[in-house]
Amino acid sequence: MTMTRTLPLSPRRQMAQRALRHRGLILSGAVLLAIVLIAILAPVIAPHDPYRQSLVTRLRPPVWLGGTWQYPLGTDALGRDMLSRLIYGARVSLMIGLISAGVSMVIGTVLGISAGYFGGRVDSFVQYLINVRLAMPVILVALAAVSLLGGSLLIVTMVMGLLLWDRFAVVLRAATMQVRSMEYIAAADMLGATQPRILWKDVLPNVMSHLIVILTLEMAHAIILEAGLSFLGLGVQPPTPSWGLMISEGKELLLFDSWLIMIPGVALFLLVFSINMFGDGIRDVTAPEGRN
Amino acid sequence: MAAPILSITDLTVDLPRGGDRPHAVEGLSLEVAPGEIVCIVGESGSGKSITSFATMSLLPRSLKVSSGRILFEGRDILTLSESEHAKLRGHRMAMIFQEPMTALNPCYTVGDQIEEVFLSHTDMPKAERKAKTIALLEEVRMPDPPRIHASYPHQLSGGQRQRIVIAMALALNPSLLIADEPTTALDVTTQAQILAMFRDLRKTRGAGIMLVTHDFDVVAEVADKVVVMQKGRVVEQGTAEEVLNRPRHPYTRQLIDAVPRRQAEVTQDVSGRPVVLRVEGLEKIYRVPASFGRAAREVAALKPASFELREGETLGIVGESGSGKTTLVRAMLRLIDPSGGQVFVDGRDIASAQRSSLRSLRRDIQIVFQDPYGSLNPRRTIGDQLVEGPVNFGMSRSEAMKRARELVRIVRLEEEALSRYPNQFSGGQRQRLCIARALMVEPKILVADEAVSALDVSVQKEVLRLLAEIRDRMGLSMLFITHDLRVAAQVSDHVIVMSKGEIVERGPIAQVFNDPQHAYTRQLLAAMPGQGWEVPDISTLPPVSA
Amino acid sequence: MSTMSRILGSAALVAMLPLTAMAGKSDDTVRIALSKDLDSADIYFSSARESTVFGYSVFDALVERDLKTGEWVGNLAESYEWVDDLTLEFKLRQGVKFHNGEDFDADDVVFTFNHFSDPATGVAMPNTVNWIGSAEKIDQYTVRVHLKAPFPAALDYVESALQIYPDQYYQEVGPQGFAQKPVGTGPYAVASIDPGRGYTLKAFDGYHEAGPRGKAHIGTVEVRSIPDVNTQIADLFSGAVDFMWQVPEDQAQRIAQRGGYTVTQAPTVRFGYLSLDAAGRTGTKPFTDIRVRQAVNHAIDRVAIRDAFFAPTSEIINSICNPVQFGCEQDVTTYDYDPEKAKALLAEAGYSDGFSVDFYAYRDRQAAEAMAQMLEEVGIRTNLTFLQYSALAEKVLKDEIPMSFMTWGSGSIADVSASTSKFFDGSAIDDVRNPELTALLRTGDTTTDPEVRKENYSKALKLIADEAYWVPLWTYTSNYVMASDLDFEPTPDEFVRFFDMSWK
Amino acid sequence: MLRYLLGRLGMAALVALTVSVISFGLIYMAGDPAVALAGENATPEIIAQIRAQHGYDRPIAVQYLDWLAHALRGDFGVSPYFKIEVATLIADRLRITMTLGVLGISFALLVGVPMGVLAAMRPNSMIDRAALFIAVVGQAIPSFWFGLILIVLFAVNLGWLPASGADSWKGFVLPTIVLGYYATPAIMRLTRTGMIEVLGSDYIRTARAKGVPPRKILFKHALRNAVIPVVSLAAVQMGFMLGGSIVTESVFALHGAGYLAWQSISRNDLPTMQALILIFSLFYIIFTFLADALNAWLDPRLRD
Repeated sequence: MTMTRTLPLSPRRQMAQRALRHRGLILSGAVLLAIVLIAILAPVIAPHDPYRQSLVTRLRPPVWLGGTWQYPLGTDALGRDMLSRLIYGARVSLMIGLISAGVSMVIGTVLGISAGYFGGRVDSFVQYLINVRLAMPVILVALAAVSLLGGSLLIVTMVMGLLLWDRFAVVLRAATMQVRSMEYIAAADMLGATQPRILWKDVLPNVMSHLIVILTLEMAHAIILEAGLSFLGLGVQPPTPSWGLMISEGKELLLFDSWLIMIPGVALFLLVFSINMFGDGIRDVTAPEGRN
Repeated sequence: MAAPILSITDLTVDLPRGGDRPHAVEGLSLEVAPGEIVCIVGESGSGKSITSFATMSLLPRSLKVSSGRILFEGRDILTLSESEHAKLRGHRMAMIFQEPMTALNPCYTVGDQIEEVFLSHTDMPKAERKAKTIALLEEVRMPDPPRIHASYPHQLSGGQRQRIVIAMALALNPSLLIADEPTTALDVTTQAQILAMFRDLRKTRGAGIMLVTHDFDVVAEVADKVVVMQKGRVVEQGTAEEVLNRPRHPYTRQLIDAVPRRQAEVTQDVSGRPVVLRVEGLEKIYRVPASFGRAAREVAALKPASFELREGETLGIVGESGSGKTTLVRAMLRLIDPSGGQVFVDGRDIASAQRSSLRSLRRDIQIVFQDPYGSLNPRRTIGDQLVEGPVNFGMSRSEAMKRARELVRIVRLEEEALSRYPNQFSGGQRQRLCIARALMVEPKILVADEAVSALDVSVQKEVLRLLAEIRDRMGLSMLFITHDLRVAAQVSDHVIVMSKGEIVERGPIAQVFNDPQHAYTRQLLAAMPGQGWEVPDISTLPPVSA
Repeated sequence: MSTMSRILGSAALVAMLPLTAMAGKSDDTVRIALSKDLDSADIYFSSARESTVFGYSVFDALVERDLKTGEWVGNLAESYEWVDDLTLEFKLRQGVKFHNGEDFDADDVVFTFNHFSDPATGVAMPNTVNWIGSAEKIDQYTVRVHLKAPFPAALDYVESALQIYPDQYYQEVGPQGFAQKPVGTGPYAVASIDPGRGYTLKAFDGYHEAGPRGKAHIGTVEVRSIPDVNTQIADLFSGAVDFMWQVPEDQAQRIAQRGGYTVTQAPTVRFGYLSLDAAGRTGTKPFTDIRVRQAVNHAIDRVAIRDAFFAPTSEIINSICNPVQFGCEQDVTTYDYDPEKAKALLAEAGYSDGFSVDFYAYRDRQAAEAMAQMLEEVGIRTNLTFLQYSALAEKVLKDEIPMSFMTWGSGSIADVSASTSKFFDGSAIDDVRNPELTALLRTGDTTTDPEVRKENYSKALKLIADEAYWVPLWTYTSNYVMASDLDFEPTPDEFVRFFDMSWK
Repeated sequence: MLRYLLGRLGMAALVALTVSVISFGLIYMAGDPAVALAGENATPEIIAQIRAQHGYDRPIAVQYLDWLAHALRGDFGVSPYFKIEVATLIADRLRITMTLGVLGISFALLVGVPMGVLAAMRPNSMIDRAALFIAVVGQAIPSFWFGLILIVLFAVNLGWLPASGADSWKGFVLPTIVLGYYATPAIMRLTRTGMIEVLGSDYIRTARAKGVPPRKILFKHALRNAVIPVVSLAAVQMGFMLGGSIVTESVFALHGAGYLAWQSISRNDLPTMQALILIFSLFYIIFTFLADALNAWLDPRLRD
């Protein structure tokens, strides 16, 4: 028998093709890329120093509300340029998302994959850990921890990282259990592959798509959670220009200078929205069967 | 002959665009008369199930009938509205599906689900519904109908569930019964009972039955008329006697030629050869720990089993689902830890080996699994997966690659296959790649665990032939695990029959098949379908122009 | 989406707000929003202003200061007399009843003074009562209070910190029972109370009208804790709130611009300062050098910060006290805003490249950030950390605060003994530990002759300024926003007297 | 079924015990609780006195067991900030939070489930895409921001609903929406996925082959099966909501347990903080247990 008929594409090329056809993914990817570029290029494109205060030019409105082009998005209560803070804020918010989700990913993945792969007592123990973690109210514990330990960027991200691993563990446990029962795992075992090698070469690549999807979800979750902590006054410390903190700072004048919270609010919304859309897109592309 | 109840003319069903062909079914015409069993035969993808779904108006949303007529009791059902058609379904026409395990709603009792047929089509009072349901349960020979009536699907076996589905289908005495591979998922003994039931129904109920199957033995067992389909088209139809014994179309001939023959092609005497594998008292016991209100207990999935495998021998292990044959294989290979016994390969015991020394022991014994889709890692290239074994055992990657190229040729694929991913191959091709992968480490023993069960007959035949060839060429010994007696007969030298975790009979193939000692073996052999049919030797048939 | 664009498209949301009818006058209920909450209705166990405010309306003290004349007048006492430096005698008013009908007499006073000055009781602010030696019943309407040492500010504490409790009832129900249903003699009786959430007061019919306060004008006072100032304003605009105070300057200005509400300011005793670890007890060296402390003083543009964030009525101060306080000398060494000079001083002290320091604050975030920025400009890199007040207080005790932006309300006591003297008393929290300074202040605190007191405080404050120990910043004014039909004159002590409120 | 539930109960008890250790231990992360309690004007003598008075000088394990023994009897001590029994304080506040939680989850279910069903009936249709879009948008809006905007819109501009307070049902409308909308997308997605899976299942095909009317297939056969995982999710979300009520309650000045939690955190009110973390966790544990029980009732496979 020969293979003359047209071949299906390789998984990677199939994915690439589906990705290119997925409008939501392309669109949200473009927005994310733009935000990442803005974050990286912040020093180049920001018109002002985001920390530079000017008490005589406080609360200047944005251009479309009668402001000047010197401060296109206006200035905040300390006379700092909103646009520049927004640009630098992209760095902070992305970093919060990445580091928190990264920490939870490591914890959750190790736990989830061990539980799913080894089963038995390891699984019972991990399930118990997951239950304990889920039983603890995230915001409450995060608030308590941050209030007791102080609110630096590092502490906030670490606390969130230590709290948001549950979804990784739950999903990867289930996915690994499924992969574990596949016969290619038994085949690799028969062919003399060591367990770390099986985990690395056979299990991980096959749960990777779940991992990436959860990673995006948890990034979004962490960013929103940090904004919530900042709102309650226990997030990252000023003058760090995190978008959550900017909303929190602007909320005082919500009823009067609403653009102070609208601008960072919209930016935050756009970021979280794009991350979620992107995650949905990745799920559609990597596991099209999961969609319907 | 009575007027047909079902008459399909020139039916064409379109596939969604972008598939490998434009139509699922193209220009199909057939008729089903009352009291007649019409079998539609074909391999997977031939469009045989689509035909039955179109008749029941159960086509998936993505498939559309583009032309043709389906006359049922004089009405073209393609022109009926959904609700009009719903009135016919379950009432005048009924259907039985392939997979009994999932065909019933897990949330309701089976009684409830049968009664729903009466509820949907009649205004029968509750008591009568129940009485009729109990009667139906009796008719499909369910034990203790009142208890079954109150049972949930998960409390019943697959065969029992299939009877429930049949009971549902029979509830209102439909004039047309459509059965889509109704016995494929069942054990051979259950299959025999269900097929017998169909034969009875034809007589007692006078219904027309359209039975979709891939198995010519099933056809031989029950069919009055046969329709052979290939890639959406009917290639041949006629009476069962005609088609089975004097097939005219080359495709039909090819299919019939591939039907396993129930006897070894070549039998060899292996008694004098050295033993390569000796299994002694291998057993597996699951301990169900004590829990609330229940003491700890033990379930023997495999009772102590012993056998030997000699060089160049093929040993068949036959049994129905739950017979313990898979447990035997897995315990033997230490994919699960056995509870007792020894497995000697080359004088070394696998069963008691340390994890670390297990690797080198396993090198001599490799396995090919059943599921061609699950046994290759979808995220790694074929080449990467093929060299895995040799590299793990210390061979250099380039050396291993050289060997991989050689083996790919041996399993009759091209070298480019190595750089491709599993999804780019068909089921048969994948199974050959799995064989190649197993052979990469030059094992002495190859275990084939239902290795051809998921394949179409024609592909199955090729893979079997390949296995035999490799065995002879490389001097392998083979353990061939299967539920299919015909396949076992065809490839094995010796055979072991298992039932309920126990070896009940063993011996040379001819002896076991012709003179079975154990009641269970006799029962199994008796249940084989198509025994009245002597598969014709295609080469003796007159040539036809294709 | 149109809402979004409307919200985004208008500078001020209130521009499109309808003016809502006021509800308060019609049902004779004034609705008051509180940013913080009443932590305990047993006011001796709270250090929060909210409980003092509550106490002013529900209880009476023996005497109170007439805010117009500055003279002491009797309330529950008809008169008082300094028998000697250590003895105060009160003649009590007769015929006064508690809200529960219990008669008021000397037993209540003696119990209140003796019970809460007992260290075993563990009141929240021991310094307000620890000057009391004992109280003694002379007859049913005469009480003598014996002081441990001469204490000129005694009457201030008698007014603000020693509200009289009913002895029988309190002993009967205990502190917890009392916190849930407090009983006093004040113009308002507690109708319901919900710790942390708010409370409702009803005018007390049986109030002793002869006292300086007179009967309450408004029938019902509903006080609710609404933590978010926006929610407060939203409620104000929709008529659900009639009165709010401590409104941030920016919001107060906007509400005033919008019109329809009365926006007034009143000075307060509160003032702000930067504490510097001049004694080096935290292990931070730079502030032990006077030149560095002077540099910090020169680095901060107090006027610019005041103009940006505080009312124009906030005063820039030169001493670590509020000018309204007795003995608060303002004629001391001053340090102008001069960043160049600050840099030069730092260079002189060996910090030409500046230094880094932890900087703590608990309120006025924007002002703190502005100061951090100004310090940064002269080379002092701050690591600004916000903490809850209690957490900050804990760190002070542990010697972990090298520099902090603090404010001090002096318990509304208009006397330096309640401010400066508390900071430099040589105790664990003293940043300076200068025995000479501590001695000067102690003399001021314990002498009765006003002139001698003034002289000592003046010397002390001059010393602090010369040494530039801390950085005096500004005084605070409080913004009051109320419905236009509400009549109320805020007082500088920030103790909102509900019984002074009336409808126009 | 009993065995299944007993197994779950065992796990629940173990989890509850662990959470109690954590919530007790969390407080010790901060350092000396006596110093925190002493507050302003604290002197070393006062701190020592407080330490002895509250028994903070005993070994931690002893303190924990003592605390647990009291907690089991519903005695969480006296709040040093509010000066009354923590149990009384919380019992009162919980009513509002529970009301809010029940309303919030009802909102999420009433919006999420029908939306999910509609979307699943026609996958990839306009309705489906719209529902998914709304879900993604919903997940991206920070709830405090959403709350503030609702206040501006409905309380300040339109004047329909109060901005704060729980005096009448009106006060619960906006908080319910803010609390509920965040759980809606998850419920909608799960309903949708479940329905799509169920609608494609063999037993739905069987039901259609029996001629069961489409409406009955949808509600009797499909929804019943699809709703099983939604029950678990709703329980989990309800648990999260109680915790998440911190933000909502502080925006709308609702004096429930969530707001109390925030107050106790900012006031360093340790006994209240401990009790609330424990109680919120217990609620989560109880909800998920009830969901397990409900699932066992809904799904006969779990009964044996």
